[in-house]
Amino acid sequence: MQSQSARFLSLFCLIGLWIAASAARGDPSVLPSPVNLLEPFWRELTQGPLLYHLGRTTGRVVLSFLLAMAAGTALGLVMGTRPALDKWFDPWLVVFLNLPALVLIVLCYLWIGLNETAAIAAVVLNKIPNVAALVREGARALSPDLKAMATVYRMRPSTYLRHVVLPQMGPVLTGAARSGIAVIWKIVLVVEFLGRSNGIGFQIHLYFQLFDVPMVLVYSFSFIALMLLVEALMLQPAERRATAWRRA
Amino acid sequence: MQSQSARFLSLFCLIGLWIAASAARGDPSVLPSPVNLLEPFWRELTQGPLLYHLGRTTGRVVLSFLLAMAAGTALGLVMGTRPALDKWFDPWLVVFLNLPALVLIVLCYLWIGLNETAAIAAVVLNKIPNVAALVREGARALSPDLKAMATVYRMRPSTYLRHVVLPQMGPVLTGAARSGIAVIWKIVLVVEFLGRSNGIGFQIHLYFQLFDVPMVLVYSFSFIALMLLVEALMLQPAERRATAWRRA
Amino acid sequence: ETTVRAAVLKTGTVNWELDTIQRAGLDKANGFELTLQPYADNGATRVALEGGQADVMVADWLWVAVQRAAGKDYVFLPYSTAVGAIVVPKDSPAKSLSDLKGKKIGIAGGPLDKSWLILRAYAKKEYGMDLAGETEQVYGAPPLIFKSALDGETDAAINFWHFLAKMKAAGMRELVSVGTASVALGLDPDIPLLGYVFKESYLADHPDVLKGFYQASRGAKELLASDDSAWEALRPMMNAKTDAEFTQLKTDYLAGVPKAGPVNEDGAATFFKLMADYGGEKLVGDTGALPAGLFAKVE
Amino acid sequence: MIRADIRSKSFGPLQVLKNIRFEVKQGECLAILGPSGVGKSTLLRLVAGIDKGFEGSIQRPERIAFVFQEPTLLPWRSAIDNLLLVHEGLSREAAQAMLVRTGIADKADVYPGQMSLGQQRRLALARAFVGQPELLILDEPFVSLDDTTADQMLDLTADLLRDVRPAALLVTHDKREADRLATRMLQLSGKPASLGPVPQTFSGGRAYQSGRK
Amino acid sequence: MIRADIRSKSFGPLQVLKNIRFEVKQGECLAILGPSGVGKSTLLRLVAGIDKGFEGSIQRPERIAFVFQEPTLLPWRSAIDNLLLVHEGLSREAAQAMLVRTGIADKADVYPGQMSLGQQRRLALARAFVGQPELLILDEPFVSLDDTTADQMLDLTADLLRDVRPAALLVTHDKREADRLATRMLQLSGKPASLGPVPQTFSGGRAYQSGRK
Ligand SMILES: Nc1ncnc2c1ncn2[C@@H]1O[C@H](COP(=O)(O)OP(=O)(O)OP(=O)(O)O)[C@@H](O)[C@H]1O
Ligand SMILES: Nc1ncnc2c1ncn2[C@@H]1O[C@H](COP(=O)(O)OP(=O)(O)OP(=O)(O)O)[C@@H](O)[C@H]1O
Ligand SMILES: [Mg+2]
Ligand SMILES: [Mg+2]
Repeated sequence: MQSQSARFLSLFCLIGLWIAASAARGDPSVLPSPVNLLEPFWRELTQGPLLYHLGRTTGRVVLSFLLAMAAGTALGLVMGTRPALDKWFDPWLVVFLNLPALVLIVLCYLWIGLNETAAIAAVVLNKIPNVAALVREGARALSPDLKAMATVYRMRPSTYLRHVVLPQMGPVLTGAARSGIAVIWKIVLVVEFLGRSNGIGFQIHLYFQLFDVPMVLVYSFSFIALMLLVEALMLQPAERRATAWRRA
Repeated sequence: MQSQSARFLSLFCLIGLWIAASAARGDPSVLPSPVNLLEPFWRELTQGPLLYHLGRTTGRVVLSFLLAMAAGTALGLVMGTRPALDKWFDPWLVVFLNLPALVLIVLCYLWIGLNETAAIAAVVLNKIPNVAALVREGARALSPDLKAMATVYRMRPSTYLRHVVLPQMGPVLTGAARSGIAVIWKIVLVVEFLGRSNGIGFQIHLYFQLFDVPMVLVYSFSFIALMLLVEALMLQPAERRATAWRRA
Repeated sequence: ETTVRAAVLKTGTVNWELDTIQRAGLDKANGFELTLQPYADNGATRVALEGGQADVMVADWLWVAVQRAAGKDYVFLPYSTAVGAIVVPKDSPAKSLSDLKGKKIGIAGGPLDKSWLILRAYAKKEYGMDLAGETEQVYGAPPLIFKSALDGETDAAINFWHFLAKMKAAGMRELVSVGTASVALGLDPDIPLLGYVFKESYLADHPDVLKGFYQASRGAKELLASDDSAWEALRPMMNAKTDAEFTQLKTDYLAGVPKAGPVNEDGAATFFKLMADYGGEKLVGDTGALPAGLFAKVE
Repeated sequence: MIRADIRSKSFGPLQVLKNIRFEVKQGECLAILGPSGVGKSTLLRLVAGIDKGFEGSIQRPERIAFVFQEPTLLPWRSAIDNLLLVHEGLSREAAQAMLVRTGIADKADVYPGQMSLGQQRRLALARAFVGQPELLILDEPFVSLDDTTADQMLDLTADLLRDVRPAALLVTHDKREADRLATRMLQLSGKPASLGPVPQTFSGGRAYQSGRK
Repeated sequence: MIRADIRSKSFGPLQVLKNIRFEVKQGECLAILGPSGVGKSTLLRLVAGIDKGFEGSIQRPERIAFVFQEPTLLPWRSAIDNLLLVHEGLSREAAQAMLVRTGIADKADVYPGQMSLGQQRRLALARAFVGQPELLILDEPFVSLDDTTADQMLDLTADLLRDVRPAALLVTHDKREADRLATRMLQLSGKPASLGPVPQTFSGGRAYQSGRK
């Protein structure tokens, strides 16, 4: 497909820029060229623990993402459509929205213990208010005309949600999902380096302590590569299908 | 106003919950009661450096927020309305969206130097892709009918942007702004503890290393309190004005 | 007069020494002016030195050795020999490392922590035990390791020394000190693990700084060893909640003061090799050998 | 059968409706005429139960069909899905048959945005007719249609009224449409508006004289 | 003055228009009639330059006013702002005067969502008339209006055509409207559609006979 080849070309340009920048800088310990990352990447992949850590991190990201999106969407929908409840929960939302990730993570570890539950809870609690804040805005903008139509024709609530509400929330939800995964993965990194014994975040911190920039980049980009794949193979096709009506 | 009193009541409930939880836990070094935070808070405020650090952090948050929102909105608008450019920049967006904050911050510090410019650059670069991803979704959903109308009547581009595009982007933009400030402040915290000698993030990390949970909370909540004020005095009235037409 | 900008961890114990230098005017007396740049994280101090925003920082010599092997012109000036220990709760039945089989150990600083590596070598030598394989490790930030050890979530803990001091003050018991383990492994316990790090290029531009800084550092150490009132001045920044903590911190600090004079380079090389065996390439880089010129020439 | 007793309906300070009382029995069709902006759509929304903020009471049956003044379709679902999703249990065949009767059978699988406005309006009619409404509300349903198509739609509506015998409410500016479908006609007028008999000056003749319709 | 030469316009595989050639001079008004879904709105969009994906060429003047088939207002701006924002340099007085002429002066400061559909349509008319268009395009502009109001709007349009003398294109299903405003009439028909003279069977008489308008 033409769009896929454009993606590749554009990625190559980005890599080209990077190579140029790295050559200009001339200090591979601070700004290594991507070419120099290939060999350590390959080593970590085939002999090293990269796949293991990537797996752990991905597992945490996926689980937290699903939990946070589900809870955040529900909360946002309720707050966006019920002004009375919104008034009540809005201050809570602001508080949790602005509670620093670090603080929440540390508190979770302290209260729940230094374990996986605490890690996931920390990420989910961090992300829910974010999703909710976005979804709430989308819910506030729901078309009153379509709602009237659905009321008059007594549409089933589940049908209404799926076929009337969700498509209207499309932009907000895909936006929240896309920036959501990114934010979640960033929080997972912090969670991992503060109190887990595996995962990309753990490795990045390890190499950061050793001041080994190339390895830090190898681990960062292994997840980014995964996300590029997910984006190209899942998110974009799904989005294309969901917004087909707009381009028709 | 009635809405304001609901806010207060709801905040009191939250604090009540907290007091109850803290009493149930019975370990003030891990979950201190808010009552016990008042005295250290007052001390830090009047004799301590709280105001100074809060000022530095707020300055960074505001500056980064303005830069990131401006650049992210522009980028998102372009990407959302020009599919050709979107194809090109989308992979870049995914890369920067998923570049860990930690990594980006460290790289900025290494490349630009351990100074304020690097700090702001790190935050802005972290946040731009987030805003852009959201705005792009909103831009994709812009009404083609209104665009046709604006084209036919030869509306000035600036008028079109301000009076046709912006109001349609309202939900996405307020969502991005609200969760944006929150995310930015979280990144600023990391930026501060990784390479600044002042700011709330610096203080929080300091007290975290000293295992002084009450002080960590005092500093966290001083910013949250500020955000609650901003929310009640600026964001909400602005939003009310911008969405008055919807409730009319 | 030269200004020496020191990037320090705000909570680090190095501040005690640097503060004493400033307070006693030891910097001016030795021909430089010391300014402090406090940061909240170790990483920040490293970035500061690398990026040229600071002239000196504190790091452990293994790390410096690896950086030097990788081509950085870092040199190392001893500051402290203080090392960690592994502690267990007061009522723990454990008498030696071998009793930790199947137990959970909390480790601050990650799998490459020096104390942890030395203890692994020691367990191997003394008990033929693979400490890493036969126990479960929980890595975490020092305060979290501190807390979970006190709560009994872990059966033993290895932490940075000022947290160890607090843990001991809170009633935990030292199972083995890393000093003991080093001696048993035939290592020179006087090899300073922590030190000031300068760039050679900076020292070349400011030839008098190294000597002056060394004199000032020694001066401060002597003052702290001999004068209790110097400690009283430091007490506010030591964050000691009780007198017991204060005394423990003071004792442990003084115990970590290295001998004056040059570093035993052969001993260091042996040490480096041992670390290479356990930490692997990750820790010591791909050279495996101690790079020349690591230790600053003083005296 | 519906029984409406609206004492007052206001938007903020603006009172739009006042003292409106009427009944429509099963099989009856009440046409409501009135100038633009008088409050016809508002009245229909009250009757349908969309707008609950008024003084008075309204009895209405459960199964309602409403042809809004604008098509009000789901732009992200195909034409036929716009019928199927709204009417649970409707068979695809029945839906397709109704599309045939409204003359948009070839548009079954396209999105509303790909249809002309007249086709969208017919889809909205199809959506209303395909159920078995006990109450049928039509807000100017036949505008934007050419004469031939409008006639077909009128016939279709007449058929439905005869077969299903719902209580029906029809808002129109077109006296001829009212003549054709309605069993009774009322005029909404005044500020705030109330219902009255259709005045003579507003009978068909005037429309012809004015050069319009 | 406009000169259109459209060889073909398709939506994907569906060809809608074919070989359409016409000219409208300054001061002329061309009425286009045709059944629902034939392609009238599509044609107008091509002429206005909204849709550029077609084969052929169109010459058009710079200043265009378009009354869309749906009002297409800015819902977040007040009625009068909907005039002022679209027409740069328009004075508030002139805008208010046009609201008076379209009979919605009391709605100047409310949002479109607070107006009835007929009022919104009149606002759309006001927006088109308040400029000094060289080309005026009207897509069924007078539906949803009662007869009296529709007459006023027709008069207003006639005034504008006389005073400003734009080239005008009018799509309508209502032959009487066309009679009143147009200097020429054409019928769009066929699949794909092309322009031809208005057939006798589609003259006013039939509309009366069919019981509609
Ligand atoms: N975006 C689109 N994609 C596909 N088909 C379209 C699209 N827009 C219009 N059509 C089709 O083109 C044909 C002409 O549409 P158009 O809107 O021009 O009709 P019209 O003559 O204005 O009808 P009406 O009187 O009902 O408004 C219709 O059959 C319609 O289904
Ligand atoms: N949400 C609202 N807020 C304020 N005023 C409103 C609102 N909705 C309608 N109105 C006003 O109420 C009056 C009646 O509106 P309504 O839509 O019922 O008119 P209508 O009789 O259906 O007119 P039309 O024939 O033009 O559709 C109008 O003057 C309108 O401005
Ligand atoms: Mg109406
Ligand atoms: Mg049309």
